[in-house]
Amino acid sequence: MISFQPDFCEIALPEEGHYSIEDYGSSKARWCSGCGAHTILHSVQKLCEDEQLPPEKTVFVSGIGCSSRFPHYMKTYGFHGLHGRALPVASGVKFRRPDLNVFVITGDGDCCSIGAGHWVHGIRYNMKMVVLLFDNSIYGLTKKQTSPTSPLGTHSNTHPRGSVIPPINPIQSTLGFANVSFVAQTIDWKPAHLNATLKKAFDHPGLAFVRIVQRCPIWMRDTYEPTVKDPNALTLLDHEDGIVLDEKAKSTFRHIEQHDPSDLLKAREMAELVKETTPIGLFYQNKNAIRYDEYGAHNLGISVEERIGAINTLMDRYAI
Amino acid sequence: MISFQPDFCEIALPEEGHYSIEDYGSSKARWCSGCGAHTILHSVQKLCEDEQLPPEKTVFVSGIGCSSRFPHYMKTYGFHGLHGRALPVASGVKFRRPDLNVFVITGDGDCCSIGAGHWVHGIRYNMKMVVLLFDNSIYGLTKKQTSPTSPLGTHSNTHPRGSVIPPINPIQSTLGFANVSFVAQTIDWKPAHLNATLKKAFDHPGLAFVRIVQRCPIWMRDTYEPTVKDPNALTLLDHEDGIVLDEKAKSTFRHIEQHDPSDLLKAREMAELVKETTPIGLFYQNKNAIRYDEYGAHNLGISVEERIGAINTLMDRYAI
Amino acid sequence: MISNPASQPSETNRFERTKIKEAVIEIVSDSGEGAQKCGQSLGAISAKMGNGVWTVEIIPAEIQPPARSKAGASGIRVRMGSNKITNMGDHADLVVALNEQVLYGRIDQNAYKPGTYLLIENKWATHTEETAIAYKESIEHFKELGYYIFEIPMEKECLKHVSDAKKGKNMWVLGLLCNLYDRDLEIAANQVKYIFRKKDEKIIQSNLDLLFAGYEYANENFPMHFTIPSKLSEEDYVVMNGNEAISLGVMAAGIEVCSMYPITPATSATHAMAETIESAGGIIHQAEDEIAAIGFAVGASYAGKTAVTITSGPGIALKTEFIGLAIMAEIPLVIIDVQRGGPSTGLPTKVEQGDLLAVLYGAPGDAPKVVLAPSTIEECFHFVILARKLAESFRTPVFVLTDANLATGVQPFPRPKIKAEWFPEPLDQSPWKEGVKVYDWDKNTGISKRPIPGQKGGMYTLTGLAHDEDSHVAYDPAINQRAVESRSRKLAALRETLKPPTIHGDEEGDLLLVGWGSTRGAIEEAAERAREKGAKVSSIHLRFLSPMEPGLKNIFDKFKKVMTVEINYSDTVGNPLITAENRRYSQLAWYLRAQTLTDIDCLSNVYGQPMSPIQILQRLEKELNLTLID
Amino acid sequence: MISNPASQPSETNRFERTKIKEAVIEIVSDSGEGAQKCGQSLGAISAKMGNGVWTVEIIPAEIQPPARSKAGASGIRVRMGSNKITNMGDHADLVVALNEQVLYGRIDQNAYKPGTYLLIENKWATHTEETAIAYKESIEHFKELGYYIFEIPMEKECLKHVSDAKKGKNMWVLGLLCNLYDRDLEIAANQVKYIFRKKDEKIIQSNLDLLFAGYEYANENFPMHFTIPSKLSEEDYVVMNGNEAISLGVMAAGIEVCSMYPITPATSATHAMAETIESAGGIIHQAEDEIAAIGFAVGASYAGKTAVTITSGPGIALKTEFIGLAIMAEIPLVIIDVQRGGPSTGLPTKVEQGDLLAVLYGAPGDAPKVVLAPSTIEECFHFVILARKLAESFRTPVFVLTDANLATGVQPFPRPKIKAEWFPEPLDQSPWKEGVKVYDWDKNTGISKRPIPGQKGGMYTLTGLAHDEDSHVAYDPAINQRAVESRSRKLAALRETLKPPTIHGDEEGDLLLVGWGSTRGAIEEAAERAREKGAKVSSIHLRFLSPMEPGLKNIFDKFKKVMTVEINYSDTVGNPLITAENRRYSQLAWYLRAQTLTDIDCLSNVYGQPMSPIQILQRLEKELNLTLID
Ligand SMILES: Cc1ncc(C[n+]2csc(CCOP(=O)(O)OP(=O)(O)O)c2C)c(N)n1
Ligand SMILES: Cc1ncc(C[n+]2csc(CCOP(=O)(O)OP(=O)(O)O)c2C)c(N)n1
Ligand code: SF4
Ligand code: SF4
Ligand SMILES: [Mg+2]
Ligand SMILES: [Mg+2]
Repeated sequence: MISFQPDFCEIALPEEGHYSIEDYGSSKARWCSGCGAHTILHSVQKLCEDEQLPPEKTVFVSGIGCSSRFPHYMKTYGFHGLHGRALPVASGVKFRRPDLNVFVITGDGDCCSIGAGHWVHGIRYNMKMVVLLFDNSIYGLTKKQTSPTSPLGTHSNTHPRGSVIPPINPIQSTLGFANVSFVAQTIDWKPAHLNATLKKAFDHPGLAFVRIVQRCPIWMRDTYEPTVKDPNALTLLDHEDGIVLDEKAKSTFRHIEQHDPSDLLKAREMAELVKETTPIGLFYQNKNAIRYDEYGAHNLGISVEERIGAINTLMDRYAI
Repeated sequence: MISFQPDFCEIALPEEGHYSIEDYGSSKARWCSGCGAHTILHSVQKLCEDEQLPPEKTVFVSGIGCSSRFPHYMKTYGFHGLHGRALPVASGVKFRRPDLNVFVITGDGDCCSIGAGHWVHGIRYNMKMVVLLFDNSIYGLTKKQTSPTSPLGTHSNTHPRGSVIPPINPIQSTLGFANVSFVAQTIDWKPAHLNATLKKAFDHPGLAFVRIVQRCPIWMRDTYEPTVKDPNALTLLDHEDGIVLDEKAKSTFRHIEQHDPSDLLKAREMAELVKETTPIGLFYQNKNAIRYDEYGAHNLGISVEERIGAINTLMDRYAI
Repeated sequence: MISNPASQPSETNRFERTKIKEAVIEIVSDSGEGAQKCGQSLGAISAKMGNGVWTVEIIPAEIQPPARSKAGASGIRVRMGSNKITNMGDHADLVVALNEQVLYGRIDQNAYKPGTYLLIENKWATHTEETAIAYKESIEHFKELGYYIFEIPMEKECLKHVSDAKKGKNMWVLGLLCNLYDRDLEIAANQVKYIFRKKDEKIIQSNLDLLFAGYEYANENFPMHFTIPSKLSEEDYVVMNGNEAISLGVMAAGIEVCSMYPITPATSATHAMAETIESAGGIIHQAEDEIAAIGFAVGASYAGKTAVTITSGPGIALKTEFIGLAIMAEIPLVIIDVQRGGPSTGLPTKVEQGDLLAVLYGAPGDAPKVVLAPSTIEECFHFVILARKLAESFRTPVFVLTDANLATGVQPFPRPKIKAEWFPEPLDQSPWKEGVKVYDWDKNTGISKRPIPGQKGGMYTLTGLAHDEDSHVAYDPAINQRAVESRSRKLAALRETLKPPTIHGDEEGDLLLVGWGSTRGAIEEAAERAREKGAKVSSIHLRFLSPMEPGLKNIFDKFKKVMTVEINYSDTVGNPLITAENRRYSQLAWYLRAQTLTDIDCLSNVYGQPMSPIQILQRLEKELNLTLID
Repeated sequence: MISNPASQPSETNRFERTKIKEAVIEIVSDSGEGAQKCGQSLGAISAKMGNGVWTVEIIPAEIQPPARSKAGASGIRVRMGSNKITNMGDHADLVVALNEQVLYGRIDQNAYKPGTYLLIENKWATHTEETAIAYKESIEHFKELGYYIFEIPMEKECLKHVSDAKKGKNMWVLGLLCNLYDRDLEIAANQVKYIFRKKDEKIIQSNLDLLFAGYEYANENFPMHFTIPSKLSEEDYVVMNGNEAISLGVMAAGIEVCSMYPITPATSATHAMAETIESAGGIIHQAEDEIAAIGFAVGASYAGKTAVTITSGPGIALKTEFIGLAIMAEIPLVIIDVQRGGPSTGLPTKVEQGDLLAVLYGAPGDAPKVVLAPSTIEECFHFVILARKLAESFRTPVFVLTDANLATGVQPFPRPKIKAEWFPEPLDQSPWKEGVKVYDWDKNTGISKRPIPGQKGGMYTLTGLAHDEDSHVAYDPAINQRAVESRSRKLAALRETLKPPTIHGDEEGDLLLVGWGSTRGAIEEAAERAREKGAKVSSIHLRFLSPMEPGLKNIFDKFKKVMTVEINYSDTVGNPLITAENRRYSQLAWYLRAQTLTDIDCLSNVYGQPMSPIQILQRLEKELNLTLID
């Protein structure tokens, strides 16, 4: 764990022994069976265990959608807020609480449609947090409407004749936002890659944006099945500074491309790959981007006397 | 003018003679003297004259801000709406009215802050319209608050000690949005370039996004003055498919870079130039991007009988 | 072609049937078992036979809730009778349950009474040990609660005809119910054929087999058989839910742009039109969010194209700013709010009438608008057409407030004959009359006509700033006063055209019930039942909430007490700290108190359930000190 | 060091001064001419002398409106008197105008009366021909209107002391006014030194020169000289406007996060604290929009950090959805709404009290919240502190409603002594008490305590869905009823702690005026003046709007008539179509009618101007059939 503000950072190790993965599980997850969210949940819980995150120091913030039910299934603090508004809430949580581990769970509608403005700015604030975009390319909870990441021609309840506008490429868009510092893509059905990506994201000193291609067997089986079944459908982005897999995990990929995640221009080129294949891995990382949460924490801990003093000094200006 | 929907496109030439530039001017523009908006207004009026746009077939839609007062100074139809919401309104105007010439006037706060979500999606809809971002890097109307394009360290009324988050590069961001089809940058103080850019934008069969670096002498003199005064501060992007200037106009530039606007990856590289210089010209154009306004107009003109027929067919399903 | 199968029941009437006036039937199951399809078909069959029908869906909160759980109750209630049926009724008379656990969800909601027949799938009795124990315990428990239990080998019976019982059980149940309630088997068979019209013949055949098998089973195995006399009407009827009615209304109103963002329970209205609207001359725009949805509609309307935006509570909240603009700039617009439980995300699939005050007062500043509330499925259709006309005539946004109860309730009504005159005038592109102001507010009505882009000489800039008749920014304070006055005057002008509401029951009495929206059927039925028992109760139902229908004060004055019945929150006097002085009232009650200075009480709750006649009768008993419930 | 210059006036009291109780003075000009600085200084000097003072800015709608135009009127009004001054008063007694055209803007707003002295810069008489003609015409016109005109060579006089008159004219005018109204010249000189403390000595010197020159000029050239007796208080005083008071209040409340998006007239509150708040332990977050601003504040509050969001009408509209969430999930939060003219973008710089109903009812569903309305500048300060306490104690959002009149009005008040106890408790990170529910709603008060991230054992997931005591999603309908009830009960509990409002004037009489917010000074002054003339008028002023202060009905019953005075819209009975039955009332009137069933009338308008005592007196004359205005 990175101790970025030594004075106020209290990301403490558990005082009383070791947390097991069960310590992070709350009630049974109520997603459909076969839903990719289940595997992500497990992977996140594993991350918590691996990192021994104190549950009381960990906050999952979400919007609204199937995916956004996530916090209810974690035994940590959680904030299941408003559709599209996870990022502002999470930013508010983190701003003056550097000691908290903040995760954001959002859906493709939540993040890229109604939440798009906050997406642009949340990335720019670059607060230390992990943002997981559960991208199932559909509105799950509201029962199959076109999402901004639905492939062109998707048949949905709002577009029974097929959707008519090209989808957003969330990776490409994020790479164009100001102050972007970490962009990765993974899939819900390759736990090794998912786990490694989460770990890398968690270690990033800033906002780590991870798009997870997520299966929704209820509404989108036809869309994701080819990717799941065709071993040619994935391209692994490989680099020592990227998501590092062991050889065994790596050997399950037919296409591997070297990509240096410090190269932003190249990352944008890689993001275009999406048209033929699903590239997974770390597109971009910059550990030195300005962090707004550091600014938010810079004046924590001022004494009451000092605070009163400052107010009185201002008050003096109005004195008569 | 492009006639993209022959059946419904009625962008007509004036029936009664020639429109002069005065025909487009309404009441005296109430911007501060020296405000860059004045020159843009003039350039837009000139475009209207050059294209002989019928005032009654032309609609200027804006949000709120100094810049968004623009429609009041045009003698066309205008919609001075809500802060940040010009794009949805303009899209609604255009959707079923292919015969109207639609222009959007927006500010850096209007477009890139409160309107950011609509910006992402407005670009994606790619309806035929010209979007002019008047970027003065400040909140003008509300008296000098930091805008998302204010350079880092800008002293404003909300950040008297200097702004703390890196600014958005509107060109770069737009180039990352889905279905982007035209992105250009110009400045308010070189009329030749401004005029040529507007013309190119107007001719584009889709959404033409133009960022105009705009002087605000009241709040931001220090920020733009170096760019205005230093002949090295601008880089002209030059290409036969780009903004074409005559030799005289071109000779006023010290730095000229060749850039093919059909190359999106290269365009993104060019957009990074902004860190050292202000690149002006056409970054990207794709005349073949899918247009949502064509979809919006595809079923215009169905007869009342056909419409009733369709409803009755659906009603039959509920018949007992 | 498909022929009726060999297994077709031979004798269908070998026993005496009990004649009943109506029945309330539920089919409940885990989701995905087709209970809703079964109930919808039963409703359609009954409607075709000329019975009054009301069906309402039972929806779990999740897409795939755990199987065999209280939270998973999914299904449908069908109420059918000899007369017109206007609401879901009180307790169910008979319930078919595909597992016993889901019944708890309904019992919690007070859906059953001692004496209700429960027909329960008995395969669970021989399932895993755990399940079997749970099953047996539940059966015992149900018996204690006074229900009559029939344990039925549904799966077993179905497997005689199909290899996978899960798929067809609902049709078997349909057959069973058709027999128990004397439904016309030919109509039923046609209904099954219609449902599976897009499937291949084998599937149709096996479902017919199941239908007939269920019918036959009921012949053999039940002690009770009913009949509900019906009279086939001459008129054509359609049967649909409120969202489908809205959807047809939108198209019949000639609306060109339906701009929306998905939200339960409003979205299904869009689904219902999605296939057809493009042939009906319109398009659905699914916007990036609710703000953009209304902004897009406002833009389309500004450009002369009629537009609607459809949403529910959270969406209304987000649209607040644009609603203010539409009122300020006098933009015609239909805004449909299918209300759900609030506040905030609340109870997304459940009913509440909780948005009335938000719709009336949500926008800062003075923002008068028209608010309509249909009270039946049929009105859901017609009010959209009315709303479009009012919006254009009065140059203003018009709200249509429905709710989750109307959205999912299904009822037959006379088939509307679509008229060309319901459509808006063609786009006016004639030159603007010289000298006429953009806001040429009529002194008496506040009404003015707007120029539409394309009209020569009409050029103006619409603005949300205070403005004068020319749409120029107002610097003179008096102009703002005049403009605000003019916009307010439009409500008074519209009100002039309204009639006082009809009084159901006597024009004077002990108690007047006042309702709005989806509660109408329950209120009128409760009042009627109470009157039959001698209570001096009448009711009125408001369909215009803004402006208010006239004459209310006069009506109220003739009753000893006036009480609204609403599905929303009010404090209960007598609860800790709550007094008559500090009580927070139900929304319509509050509004009517201010308007009429009458001491109006309210009956309300936020259980998220449709109001049932019996809930109202219970309160009437207290208020009137009479016994009204048998 | 700077010494008082040679040109210091020799004899300052060589004439008899007329003793007056108060004076209303305006300085008007094109914007950028320093009129506001001049008036602010006059106000500060007077406050230091112990006079009552109220100043209010005159702001044009644009940043750079055309020079010498009606729309360009920029400046300030200063009302000062021997007693406490609580409002801007009626008509100006004396006006200094740097050009004659801007006076038309004020005349339109009815700011002057026959007999008002107009001191007008006369350089325009000899300017371009066009200007000279306009000037002369105006002077003639003003004379016809009954004003007393002094044409004064301000520029010429200034040029005797400085080379660029534009920069210093305001200080010359200040000197002139100091003489005319007998202001202490030493205090004035110190004030000038204070204003220019960051400039170099030469500039300070030349401004002092101008001050004294203006003073001297008045000595020589005026027939009238006044004095306004004052009494210096022992107490320390501060003088500021309402937004500055809010800004100090935010810091004194110990609020750590001020999350905002710029909007007039709220933003200047943020400007006022921007330099200091970081030293006071807080930070301003300028969010990307109003939704994000409140979302950020909600997040901070969830994490245990006290937060405020400041905005105006359009911002409130956008925040509606989050307000609902904050209420639903019981998140402490202070929301400050500096109201401006509505609806929509409306009149951004002008005053209106138009958001009351929107704040009370804006969020769909039942959304009870606390609403406070400070009525003085001093209360702007203290109510933020109160609001923060209430928000945390009652676990709820608390609104503070001020308006553009309070925001820009300046008044002296006793200097608050900042107390450590105004700050919130330090972040509670102790383990959560086992067994205590997340929403452990107290049966009687509805209040519960929330766990804060970091508290071991307190882990829960906050949700905007209907939820039970554990913050688990509610599937049982009864839970929702109980939860909504508990949230509502908190208002009743808070109300128990409130006292009935103080009655100004007798406890019974012919007419009771009821106000809220910034109109207090004008209402109380008007009522007092009316009482002096024998009218049986009293007034109350509500500062809690939700819950309502108790005892209102009892108070109302003792008056023949009750009438609210508000700056917002109401229909006027007698206007076309408007009747007592269909009238749309002012916002507080409407609310009180529902609450008390009293027939409450209202005096209101939407001119965008502060309410003046005389506007109220005019109405009182009509209501009471008395002559109340001299
Ligand atoms: C303001 C608002 N608008 C709309 C909704 C309805 N709604 C709930 S979830 C959702 C979209 C879900 O899609 P996505 O974000 O992709 O999440 P998923 O369910 O697919 O995980 C919508 C539109 C809402 N709850 N609130
Ligand atoms: C909903 C809403 N929020 C805030 C405002 C206040 N406001 C008006 S203009 C503006 C920003 C102006 O900045 P920009 O968009 O850059 O335009 P400029 O004035 O610089 O041309 C703001 C915040 C508003 N009118 N409406
Ligand atoms: S609908 Fe799709 S995304 Fe939602 S829970 Fe089911 S499978 Fe998962
Ligand atoms: S404030 Fe700036 S942007 Fe606004 S009108 Fe003046 S110069 Fe132009
Ligand atoms: Mg999704
Ligand atoms: Mg700007």
